[in-house]
Amino acid sequence: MTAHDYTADEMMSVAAARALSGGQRCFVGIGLPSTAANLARRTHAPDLVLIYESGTLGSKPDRLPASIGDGILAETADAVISVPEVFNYWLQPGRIDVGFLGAAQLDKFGNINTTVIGDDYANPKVRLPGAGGAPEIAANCHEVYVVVRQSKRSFVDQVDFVTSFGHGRGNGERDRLGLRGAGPTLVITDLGVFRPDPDSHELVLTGVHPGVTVEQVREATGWELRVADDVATTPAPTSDELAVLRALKEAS
Amino acid sequence: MTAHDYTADEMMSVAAARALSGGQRCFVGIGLPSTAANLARRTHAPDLVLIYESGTLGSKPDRLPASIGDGILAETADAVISVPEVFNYWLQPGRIDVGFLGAAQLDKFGNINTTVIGDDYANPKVRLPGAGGAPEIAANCHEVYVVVRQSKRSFVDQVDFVTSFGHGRGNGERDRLGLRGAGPTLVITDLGVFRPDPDSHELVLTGVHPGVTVEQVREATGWELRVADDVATTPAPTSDELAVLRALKEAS
Amino acid sequence: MADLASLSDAIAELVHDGDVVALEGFTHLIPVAAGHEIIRQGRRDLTLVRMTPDIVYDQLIGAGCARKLIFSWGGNPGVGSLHRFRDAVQHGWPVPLEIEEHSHAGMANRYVAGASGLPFAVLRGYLGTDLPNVTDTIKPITCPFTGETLTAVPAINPDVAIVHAQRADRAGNVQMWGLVGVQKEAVLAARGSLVTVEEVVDELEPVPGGMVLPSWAVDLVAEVPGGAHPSYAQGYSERDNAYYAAWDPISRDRGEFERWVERVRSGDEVRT
Amino acid sequence: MADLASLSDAIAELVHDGDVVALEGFTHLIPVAAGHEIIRQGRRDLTLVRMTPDIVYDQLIGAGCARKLIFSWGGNPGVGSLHRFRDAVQHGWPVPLEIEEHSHAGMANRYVAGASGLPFAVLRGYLGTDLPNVTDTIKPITCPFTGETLTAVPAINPDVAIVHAQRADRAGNVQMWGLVGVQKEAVLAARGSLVTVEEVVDELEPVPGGMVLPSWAVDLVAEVPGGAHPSYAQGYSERDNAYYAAWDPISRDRGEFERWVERVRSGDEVRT
Repeated sequence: MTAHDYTADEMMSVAAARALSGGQRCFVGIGLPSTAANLARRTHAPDLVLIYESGTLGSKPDRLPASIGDGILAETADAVISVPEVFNYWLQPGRIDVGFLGAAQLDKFGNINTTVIGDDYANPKVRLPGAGGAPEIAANCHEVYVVVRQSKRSFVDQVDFVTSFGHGRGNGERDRLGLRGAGPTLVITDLGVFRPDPDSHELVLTGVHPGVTVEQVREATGWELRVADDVATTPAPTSDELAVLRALKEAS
Repeated sequence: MTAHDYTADEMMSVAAARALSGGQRCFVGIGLPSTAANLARRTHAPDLVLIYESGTLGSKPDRLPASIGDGILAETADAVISVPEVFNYWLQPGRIDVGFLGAAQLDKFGNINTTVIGDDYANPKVRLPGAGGAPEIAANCHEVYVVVRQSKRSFVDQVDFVTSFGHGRGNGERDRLGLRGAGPTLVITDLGVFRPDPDSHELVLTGVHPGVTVEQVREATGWELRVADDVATTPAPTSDELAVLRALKEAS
Repeated sequence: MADLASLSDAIAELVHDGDVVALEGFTHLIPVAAGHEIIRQGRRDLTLVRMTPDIVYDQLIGAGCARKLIFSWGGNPGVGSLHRFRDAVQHGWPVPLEIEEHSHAGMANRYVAGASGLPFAVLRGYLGTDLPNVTDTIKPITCPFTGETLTAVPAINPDVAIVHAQRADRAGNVQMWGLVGVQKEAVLAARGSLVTVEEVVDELEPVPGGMVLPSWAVDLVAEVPGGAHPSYAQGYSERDNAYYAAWDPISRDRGEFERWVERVRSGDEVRT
Repeated sequence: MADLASLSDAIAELVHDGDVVALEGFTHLIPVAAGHEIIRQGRRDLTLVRMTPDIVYDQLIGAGCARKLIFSWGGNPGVGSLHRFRDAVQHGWPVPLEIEEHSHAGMANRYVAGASGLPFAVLRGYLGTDLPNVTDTIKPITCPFTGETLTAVPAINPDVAIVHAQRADRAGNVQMWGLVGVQKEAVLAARGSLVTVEEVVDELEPVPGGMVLPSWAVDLVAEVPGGAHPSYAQGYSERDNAYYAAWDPISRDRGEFERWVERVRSGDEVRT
């Protein structure tokens, strides 16, 4: 299979799906995270538990949900509960292993912005949708995976607005705040894979997707990128992964 | 019909039932209050809404429930909800018109004791069941009706333990505490009917059941009883009321 | 007990200029027809409350009905941005829109507090984020037992809550199922409430996952079949994804939007 | 994911001397068989938690399993007092029983806080009563927005919660319906949990009013048909009112009670 057989977005979804393993409880944001989580459940992790903020525990959709409240999420769930309950009884106490989030802007320390682009909240350059469930997903899941298309505009030194706290300004700020979960431990983009340095918590490039150079990643990063000593190359999507991913997308 | 056709308990239940009117939402304690409320619903107040702390809204039992969690309460309800919900969403915000309570001890100001008899909480003369839902029923319903068998031991100057706040030591103490509901506005016993004085909030005898003298009531009251200028005599139970009451009891 | 009313009478009775109004529905059972009726009746200066303002709020905002939005996520789900919302926030068109912004967990708990007759709710939320810097309804609170610091948010008690449900009986008891979002809390938190339903039936058959709001907890019920369109009512309709996509170009263009509003005002807006 | 286990293995694994243990059930679905197994295994020094301790708690207390009871209403519903409970409180027999006493609203909210991962809950409760004078887990708290004073109670997070439900599937997903009391909250608040069920089935058919606890929120499931007797399991059994009445004379007399305990310990106690 050559690089032309799949898109960068497909590689990103496949890489993100692979990060999930069976039996994990995964709080799924809509869009890229939902695509990856559903792909994982339909490939190597059939007993992955998908939780959506619309109030579904254990959804098992056979197509990608069109929205966070797609009827298929309720119809295939083990339990359907109210929105207050999903946040209070299920997310807040730390019952969820992985929070799977997207981002409009992500910074060097894994902080997420989905609120405003620009320095002035009252007069933003771009008004984004806002927080949704993300701040508490980022705070209370055991760990957070972020899936985001990477560019100098989306991958910035410091987000314009901290909608969801990642590692703050690093060096243990998250622990000092008393947040329960480990925060972003993995970031997957259309170019590669990043993990926080264990001490400084700065995101470090640890993997590139096939055909992507470290230089290309650097070009698409808005800060002076640190690169791991060993940069792995992500195995290309298998034909099975691609087939399932495309079938999921086609069905919806 | 003569006085021998019904018992004092039956008179009490009938008098208590009559105090309720159709369409009212009534939070019903088990025992005497439940008997009276069900009698009301089966006679003059068919659209009385019965709410039980086990989590039933609009129960319509055709027999007296044997306990607060009798299956018939759930099976005949408009909605069955969790116990936290019944207290938080339905009782606490003041949605209930009448809280209908019993008492082991009741005092001159309508305070209720269902906790301990005796001055020493740690070494009580008698250990009673405890609060149950009563403190918040007494606090948050628009008004409270108390049904209790009267004796010098149960009708006391000051309860040994305030389980459920009535009017405190009177003279507006309830308002000063900021409690939402009006508190006990009516007490019905096997001897007569009492209402709080509008200013002092001391319970005043306003009615006696047929064949009961004011003197008898005084004898069964543990404080110097105030008697209204006009003491009404409760109309005796009708044969219909008695028939329904007895059928309800027999069925259970 | 809830009275049955027409949608136009219900909106006229319950929604007044300057009111705090919550039309709730978490993607499912969104009371869109009620929103259009508010536009038709020309309400002004509303404070709109909703966890997930989507196109019906974009429409209300674009039509100039709102002066403030209290929310946690605003977008056209699966499509993109709310352009009328952006235009109001960024350019004050057609009128300036003040915003009060929370997270979902915060908004959900604000409704819970409202429904519970409490002035505030406590949660583990907002810590480390910039939201408390821009939203003054987020404050720290200390546990009186452990000394731990948590976050408090104030109750929301709208003047009126509007939700859509599958059905009601003639006495006004309301039944809904599927994703029920925060609808019960919104109705119980509000001083007045309207439920639009797909149909009014003689008897509410119990349904798995069903929830009943007793008649005495609701003010008005209006039979509005398809009243959630383009969202859906499980058991009655499917989500009209094409409508959401079609909204994007209308919403992007003030002229297109104004023509759309004209159609709504004249009653021409085709529902399906 | 929940494992299936026998009742005796489940109690041996989850309940240890000195644990804080909640057997919940609001008249319906009371896990009585599990309580008897705790007596059989001779657990000591338990802190028992329950909103409505009834005869199974009378039995556990009389058998000397408990050193403390946290509760809001203790009685033999429809019959009268719990004499073993009274004997322990008033005469320290067979061992002294410390009590921590709340109202239902307070207890329900303590479980809600426990289930929510919060250290405390807020309610309008206890005002004017003597309960705060005797119970130190009731404290005032001030609303940071309105300045109003309300009441705070601390979370309950038992070491283990035990509840009874109608059924579970083989994966350990639990389904219950009818009066569900505070069972979900108790399980979610606890560090460990056991659900006894009437039956284990291949598939959980949805039921009106049904609630599902996913397998991953439960530790152990034990199939114990009739495990709620003398309480009932809606759809499976009726409440055995005669048993409640028959308990009264046993409970009144230490000798009678000790003979009853002997029968339980030797496994002779007839369940129905």
